[in-house]
Amino acid sequence: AAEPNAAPAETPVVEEPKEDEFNPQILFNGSSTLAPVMASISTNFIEGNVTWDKVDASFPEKNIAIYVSAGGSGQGVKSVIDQTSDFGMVARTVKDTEKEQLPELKEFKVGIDALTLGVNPNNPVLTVKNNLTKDEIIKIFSGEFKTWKDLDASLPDKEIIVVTRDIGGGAHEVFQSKVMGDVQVKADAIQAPSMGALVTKIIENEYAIGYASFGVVNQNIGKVATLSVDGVEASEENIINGSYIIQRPLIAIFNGELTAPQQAFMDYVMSEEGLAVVESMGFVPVK
Amino acid sequence: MKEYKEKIFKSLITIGAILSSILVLLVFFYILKESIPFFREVQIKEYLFGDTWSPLGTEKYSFLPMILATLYVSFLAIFIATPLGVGCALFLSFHVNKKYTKILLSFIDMIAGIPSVIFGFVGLIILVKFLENNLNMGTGESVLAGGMLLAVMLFPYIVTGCTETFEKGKMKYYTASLSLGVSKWYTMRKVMLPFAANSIFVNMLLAFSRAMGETMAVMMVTGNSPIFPRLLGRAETIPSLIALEMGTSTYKSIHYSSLYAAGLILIIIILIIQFIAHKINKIGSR
Amino acid sequence: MSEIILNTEGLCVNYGKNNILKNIDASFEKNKITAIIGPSGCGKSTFLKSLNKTVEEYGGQISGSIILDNKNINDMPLERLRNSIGMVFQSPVVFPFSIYKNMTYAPIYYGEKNKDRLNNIVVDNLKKANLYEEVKDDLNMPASRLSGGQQQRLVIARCLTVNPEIILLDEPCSALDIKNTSYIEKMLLELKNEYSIIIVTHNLAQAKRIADCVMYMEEGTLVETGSPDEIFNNPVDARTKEYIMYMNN
Amino acid sequence: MSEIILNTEGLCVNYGKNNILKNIDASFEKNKITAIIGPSGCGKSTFLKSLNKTVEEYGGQISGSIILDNKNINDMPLERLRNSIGMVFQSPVVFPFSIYKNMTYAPIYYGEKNKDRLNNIVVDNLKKANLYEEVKDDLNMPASRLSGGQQQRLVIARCLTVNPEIILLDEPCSALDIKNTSYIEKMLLELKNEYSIIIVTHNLAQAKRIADCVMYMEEGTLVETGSPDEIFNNPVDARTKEYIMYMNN
Amino acid sequence: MENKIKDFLFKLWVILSGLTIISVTIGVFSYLLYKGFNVISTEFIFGSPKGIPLGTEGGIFPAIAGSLLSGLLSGLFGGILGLCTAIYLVFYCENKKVKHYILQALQCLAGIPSVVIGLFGYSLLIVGLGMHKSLMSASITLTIMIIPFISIRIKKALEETSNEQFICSLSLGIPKSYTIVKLVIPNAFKYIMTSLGLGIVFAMGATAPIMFTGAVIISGIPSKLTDPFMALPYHLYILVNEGLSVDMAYGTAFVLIVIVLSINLICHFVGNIEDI
Ligand SMILES: Nc1ncnc2c1ncn2[C@@H]1O[C@H](COP(=O)(O)OP(=O)(O)OP(=O)(O)O)[C@@H](O)[C@H]1O
Ligand SMILES: Nc1ncnc2c1ncn2[C@@H]1O[C@H](COP(=O)(O)OP(=O)(O)OP(=O)(O)O)[C@@H](O)[C@H]1O
Ligand SMILES: [Mg+2]
Ligand SMILES: [Mg+2]
Ligand SMILES: O=P([O-])([O-])[O-]
Repeated sequence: AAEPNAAPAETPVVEEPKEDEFNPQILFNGSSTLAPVMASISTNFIEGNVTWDKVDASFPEKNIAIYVSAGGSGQGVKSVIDQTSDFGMVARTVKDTEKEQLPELKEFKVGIDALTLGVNPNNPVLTVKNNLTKDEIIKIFSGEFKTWKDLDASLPDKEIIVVTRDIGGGAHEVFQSKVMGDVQVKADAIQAPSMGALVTKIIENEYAIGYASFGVVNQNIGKVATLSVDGVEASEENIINGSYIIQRPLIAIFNGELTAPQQAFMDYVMSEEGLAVVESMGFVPVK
Repeated sequence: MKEYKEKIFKSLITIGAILSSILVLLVFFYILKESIPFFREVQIKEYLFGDTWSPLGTEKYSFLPMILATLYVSFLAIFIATPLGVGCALFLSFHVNKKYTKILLSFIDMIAGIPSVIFGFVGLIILVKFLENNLNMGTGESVLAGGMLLAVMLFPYIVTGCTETFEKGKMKYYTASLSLGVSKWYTMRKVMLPFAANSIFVNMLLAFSRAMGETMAVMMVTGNSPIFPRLLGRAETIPSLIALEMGTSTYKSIHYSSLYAAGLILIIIILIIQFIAHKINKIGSR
Repeated sequence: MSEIILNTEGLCVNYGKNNILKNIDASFEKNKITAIIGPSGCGKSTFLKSLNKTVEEYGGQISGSIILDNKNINDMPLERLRNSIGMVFQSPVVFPFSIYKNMTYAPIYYGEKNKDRLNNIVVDNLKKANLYEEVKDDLNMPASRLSGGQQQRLVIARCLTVNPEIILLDEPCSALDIKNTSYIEKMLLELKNEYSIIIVTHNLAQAKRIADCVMYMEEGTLVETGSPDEIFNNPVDARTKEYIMYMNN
Repeated sequence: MSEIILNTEGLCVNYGKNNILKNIDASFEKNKITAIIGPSGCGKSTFLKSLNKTVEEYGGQISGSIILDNKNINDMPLERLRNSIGMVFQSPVVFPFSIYKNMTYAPIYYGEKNKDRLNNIVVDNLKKANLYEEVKDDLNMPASRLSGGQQQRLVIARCLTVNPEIILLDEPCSALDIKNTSYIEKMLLELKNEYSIIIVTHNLAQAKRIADCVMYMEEGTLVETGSPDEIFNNPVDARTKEYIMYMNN
Repeated sequence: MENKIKDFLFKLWVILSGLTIISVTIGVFSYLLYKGFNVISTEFIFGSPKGIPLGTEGGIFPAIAGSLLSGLLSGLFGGILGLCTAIYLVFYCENKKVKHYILQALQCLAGIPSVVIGLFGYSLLIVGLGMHKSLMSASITLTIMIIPFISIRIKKALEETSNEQFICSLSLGIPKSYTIVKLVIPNAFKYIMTSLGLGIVFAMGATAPIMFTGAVIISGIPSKLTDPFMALPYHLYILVNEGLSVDMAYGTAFVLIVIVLSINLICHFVGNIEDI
């Protein structure tokens, strides 16, 4: 009687530990190519549902918190190994050495990114051809062709400015294995620190050529021209059926068993709505 | 009671200082720890005297091109920024109304607050383009572009420090010199510069460590080609190397470890240069 | 009465809106030591600084006229003026290099390049300032290592290198001990054969000892001028009388 | 002979390897003014600074013993010591706050919080230093705006706020004009009724005017001690004689 | 005569370098402000990033809030630690060698690329101490980055306050602590504030240290210290790096620079009120 408020207030507290096990927060980290896509999808998911109980009635009424950050594909794998994020985003295949450290690896292939050969729309090469053979590409990127004239005698005697992504990165790895093989890209190629910088370079310099991400090129329609490879155009169709070979998967990786909310979100990502975002960002969704 | 307070205060201060020092030391320790696998694996003659950086293909790890590029870009920046900065400090201390000096100085100071991403971006759009158009280069990314951009970023470090010293020199010597009938320019040349020599030097050193560590801005304008640097050619500095490849390197691989090793080498270079500079300075001031 | 080398007519000096010197008419004789005395803040230093226009460097404005050798100083180039009127401050300002370079600093500016002549300038003027014997073996030593009294004499010697006609000294001995003070007083008495000397001092005994003529200033005005005997023993003005009193109790 | 308040036995002070003070035995009497004179660099300031151990703040090491009120100063807390021995430097060091805050700076530290008592401390001590009348309406003015002489008196007043027994003054008048000097001398003569005063001065006339006892130092040693009359008119030591000479020519 | 020529050349050098640096400074600021100005709208300042790709429409409010919070937090931590370090070095460190080494280490840290500091923060705080990626862990990492910056500047300011006043206070029987708090710090307050301001600004402009330790591409306004957050430089980095929107990038830069300028102004202002 002396403390009338004390007793009834205690009852709900007892149940709380159960609720605590529900983690309303999901963390993504990794590929800078995939990160904006994932950020857009998660924003849609959060705006559509707000709290978890809207997603599934059995979930508690907690605010959905999905955080995406970008640090590169390597960071994506590293953060899952370190358990500092739930999902890693990787824009290449996961390597065997990495798999060893991820015993319960689950991969979710969200889409495909192709690397198109991009040049400036004013590049005179477009007046003579819209296709490069693999051999020509190798000669351009390895430095055997120094000027555009070496490629075609009718072209001006201007240095070919080769732009690549950083040689440790996922994009370069794909390009190396699918096109260059054992031949090394010339050492004095410009290494752009990001796809954005690579495309900016192509937009700014008439004589530049580089492998631009399909997605980023699609976001800059009109500012970048693309060339076919061995007669195959980098179109959605050719990418899906695999005839355009310079492509890489965009995957989310996870180690262990997904919790219910994590599963719910990944279901959303792989749904029509989620894949629509992948497509609208210029990448090729996996249907 | 009072003694007590003094002790508490002293302990708090000491704890704060120790905490900062520990954090700093931990950074060094961390870099060392992560780079050890690399030094175990790779020979010194390869990483210091080789000529190829190709961590994935042929697995060649030579830091030499990057070391040279880092030094080249930083020295270039210092050699551009110091004369301009010292001149500007003289200009502000002796040639500009005091009121404006303060305002101008705080603006120059604020250059240090502009994020380097912005600098890199502007450098790419304006500076690189400018070099491309004016120097008949295929592409403007170059050591020169890096040096020039970095020089701008170093202005505040040099100008602010030197202006403070010149103001002091002005208080001390200015009228005494003018009353001998010499011009104010002669005074600056003959009295102020020798007076400030030491301070100019110290400011240069500070700016130099800053230059060696700058990443984003330099990365966006030097082209990042791991080749031996030339003034109008492309180059890759150590910080750029780390930033470019760290995000994508495979965790715990030699490649990953080599990037920390590059960081360690950067620190060692800074230490060596500071050491040499202090020695030169000591000899000079004798 | 001997020749007048410098005089002021209606000299006023303002710092911004503050009127510091009010209508000063003073004249200084050639080859004499004139001492200016007065309470702190009365404008002695300002007066001295206006004579070679350094006051303008501190932001003061001069009006009225100052006549040097029958020429208005506004009509001569600043360099010429400061050449003719040397100045020494209370605390000696030696430049941060060697004794030798301190001494050649101004001559080199005026175009002297010949080594021998430069050497002569250094030696002669150091001798005049009674400093040569003490430093002749260490001319390349940084001047800042000299003692206070030596620095003060160096500064005086340095001001002689520009061949001034007049030397202004602002409390040159106040930071010095009695031994050094006595050196400098002796030196000034010798120098007055070649130069005209104007000295500000708050040491009345010093004024008495060395001055040929004493001026008493108060609140920006020149109250009284006279020989030391007149000023210290028979001051005309009541204000002078009151000030002098402090010396004697 | 009156009571001795402070004395040193075999006092030596070193700066690193330089031995500045050599074996000084001196004693100071209560309620007297003791003046220390000597050529520049002989160690007068160092001697003064060693008495309240501030010399250690400059990196000096003290050996030998200093006895205050029959107690070795090494046995008392630093605070107590510096409380008992106040110090005033050549150029007045006012703190960059108002006059009032300069005066209450130390009392507040010692725990005085009562407004009225603080006011009393301020007023009483400013009065003792002969400054109150001049500043009573401007107690909240920044102290740096006071004239040199006023600042010097403020600093003395401030040092009285900690109730010292002894006041050390290092050339307190050398930057002042004669009027202010005379104020301060008058003040010291009044203060000696309550405090014991030790003053370093290079103004021998001043020593003569106010001191009860004069000490002559040279090259780190105490050469001679005596009444002003003895020292200035009948010095025993040849070195003293030579130094005194400068005053009289 | 020859001196006239030398004087003239010297004068040319001084005036030209003065004008060059001043015009470059003004040029950089006005270019950025001009380019960004068109993007500014209430929606841009008070909205969240929208559109596909994210950030091409909408605003940057969560990033503004995140940057201000992380800036203030790291300013707070960095200010305290920097001040302690500076006071220790100037007034308490008796061992010259220790002092030298601490200084040397601090200067060296200033030369470590900020990516490495970011990775260090990640390893120590997130992996080692198990903190979440959050405002807190990012602020601590930024603190590590700005400690040398702040403490070297404050040390300089403390050294310049008059040694005479310090000793004079000691000779009143007052211990170091009280003297430092009541005399030295108020005296150097202005410099401490401006150093702090520059430190905060430096922290707010850094991308790499927060990239691994707390910044995310999209979030709301952080409500707890343990929430991840958006930050202006990181937002800018994503916009520029993935080539999402150059216009929005300039707009973000505009806001960032306005904040930088305001923080500096505020610090100058606060520094000046106190010294009455
Ligand atoms: N740069 C300046 N700006 C404004 N006022 C000044 C300046 N210099 C001096 N004054 C003022 O001019 C007046 C005269 O100063 P001055 O230095 O000439 O006095 P003084 O007679 O030399 O005093 P002291 O014996 O203390 O040297 C003082 O009231 C001072 O406040
Ligand atoms: N901090 C210091 N470090 C090293 N040597 C010092 C220091 N302070 C003073 N000295 C030396 O101690 C000696 C005595 O100095 P001190 O200041 O006591 O002389 P002084 O008699 O007061 O001279 P003055 O009349 O010029 O003030 C000088 O030779 C000086 O060079
Ligand atoms: Mg004066
Ligand atoms: Mg002394
Ligand atoms: O960041 P990446 O997508 O290039 O791995």
